[in-house]
Amino acid sequence: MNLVFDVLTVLAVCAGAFFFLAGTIGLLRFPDALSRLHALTKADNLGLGLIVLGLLFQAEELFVALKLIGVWLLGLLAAATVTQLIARAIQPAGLRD
Amino acid sequence: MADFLLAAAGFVLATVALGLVRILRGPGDADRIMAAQLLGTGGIAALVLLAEANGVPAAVDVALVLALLAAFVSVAFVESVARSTADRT
Amino acid sequence: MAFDAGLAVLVLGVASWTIAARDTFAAVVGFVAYGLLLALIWVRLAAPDVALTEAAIGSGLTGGLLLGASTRLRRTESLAVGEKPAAALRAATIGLCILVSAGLAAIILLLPEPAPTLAALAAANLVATGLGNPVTAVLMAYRAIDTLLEVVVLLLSLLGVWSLTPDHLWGSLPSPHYRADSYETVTFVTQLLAPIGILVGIHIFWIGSVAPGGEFQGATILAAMWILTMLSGLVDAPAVNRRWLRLLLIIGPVVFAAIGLAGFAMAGAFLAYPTNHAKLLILIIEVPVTLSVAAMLTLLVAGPPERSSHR
Amino acid sequence: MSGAMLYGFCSTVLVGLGLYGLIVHPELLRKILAFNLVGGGVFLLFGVIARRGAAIGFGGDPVPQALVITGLVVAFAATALAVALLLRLFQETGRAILQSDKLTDAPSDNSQP
Repeated sequence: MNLVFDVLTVLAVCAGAFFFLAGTIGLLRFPDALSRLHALTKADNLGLGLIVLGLLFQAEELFVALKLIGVWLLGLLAAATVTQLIARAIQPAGLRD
Repeated sequence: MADFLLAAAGFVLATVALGLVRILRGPGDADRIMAAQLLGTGGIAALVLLAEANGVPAAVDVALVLALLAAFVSVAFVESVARSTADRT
Repeated sequence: MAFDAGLAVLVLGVASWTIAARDTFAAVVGFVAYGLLLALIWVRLAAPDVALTEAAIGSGLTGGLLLGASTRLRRTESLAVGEKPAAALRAATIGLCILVSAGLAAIILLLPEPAPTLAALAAANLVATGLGNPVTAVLMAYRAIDTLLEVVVLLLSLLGVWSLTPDHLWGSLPSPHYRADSYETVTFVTQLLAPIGILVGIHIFWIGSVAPGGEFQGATILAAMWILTMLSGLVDAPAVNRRWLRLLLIIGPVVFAAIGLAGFAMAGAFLAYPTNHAKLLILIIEVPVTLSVAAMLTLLVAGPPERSSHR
Repeated sequence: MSGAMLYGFCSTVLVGLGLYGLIVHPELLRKILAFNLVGGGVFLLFGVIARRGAAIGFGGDPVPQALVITGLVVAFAATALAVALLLRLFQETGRAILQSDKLTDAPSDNSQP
């Protein structure tokens, strides 16, 4: 059983790391701010989410697992806020509201 | 397992560090905030990985605090950028 | 090891950027990143208590404070262009800094072997305090006087900030990043985040007796949540002459000092705790201190009073 | 070389870098920022000394760790006071930089006017 969990951890963490890589490349290479924003959200939501998922298989206590999920939810909240606010800020002034 | 998790933490950190080039290049404040946000998320991911790899469960608490304050700093960021653009116009 | 080397290089790179950046705002962004990386290093150095403090105060609260200041001063930046010191002076400064770094490096190389440590002593007396976290034991029992003075330093610096108020505005409201119209997104996030944050703050404070955490870390999180509600315009900053605010500010240091003085009667010395009751007394000190410190940190970020009426 | 020693040398370079910024930058906010950078370096030095004192199951000597926690809080208090002073100076004079006495080159020194 442990081996199965370990394999699942490795898979999920690798997938998470991949999304961080993808997000960073997008942030560096995409031409305009809005599409860079799009790339960023992939790293934030999926990258962190998959890594947390992978670590959940290793968690020994329920409380630790809950805290890990809490970390991800807070990360999501921060990311969603920033994305929303940045998207508004970079909109041309005439289009706002 | 610990070695793998440590390597993963290093990989994530190295990747988001690359993203820091955006802070250097800008061009706008929006890009700088994005790069900082990416580093924040990457730092949180590295912390939870370190917690498991080093066997320091308290590092999950650090990640929790960091995630909380990341949200706080992001709001402060955006508010201050909005303020300075409002000042200029 | 490779991880440590990479982290060290990264932190040096971010620090250089903070110094070299042309734009102050960008430098502050770099500083927040610097704090985050330092928190990671503290975990690697097996000091999760410090990592928590660094993440909360060193990166989060200081970052928020400096961000606010950098936006206010943005217009003055262009004036600084002609004020760069001459090349000769800069070269001399570089020499001086290398000398200082080399001196410190020499000290590190010459550190005594084996390293002196108080860990054994701290552990031996841990049972008497009833605590499980040695760092909290140092802060609240062995070196409690330092912690009492630290709270007093916070209070004094708040008095210093308040004393910068122009005469006619005394007793009015501080203005943290004041905005008349807030985005509804910010309001929403605050309403969602503040209750969670307060819960996490209390959690971090409470586990401080047995695990990494404690009053200063908990208080910082509470302060950050209070500032967030002010930023979003949900709650206005309190006027500095409110009686409840003054009470909130001094209750921590007063209770701390009172229990310290009672130590003469109970155990024969200032800030000595009688055996068997140490943990209870420490808790009685910590609760008001946490509340006071949270208020002090919030008001330190808010700054001196600046506007006479509510928005 | 152990990981702790590596961070030790890292901290010495951080102190040097921060000191350079503290002296060279004319803008006062940048000086405050650089001062905090030096602080981070000094605290890290303490952390390395604490790590070397690891014993009897503790990852580090708790006494220097507690000192650093105290130091971080006090550093924040000092930063907040400095920022408040700076903003007041800005309100009063409209300046937030240290100007040299003479407007010609070769600024005499960097001490407070």
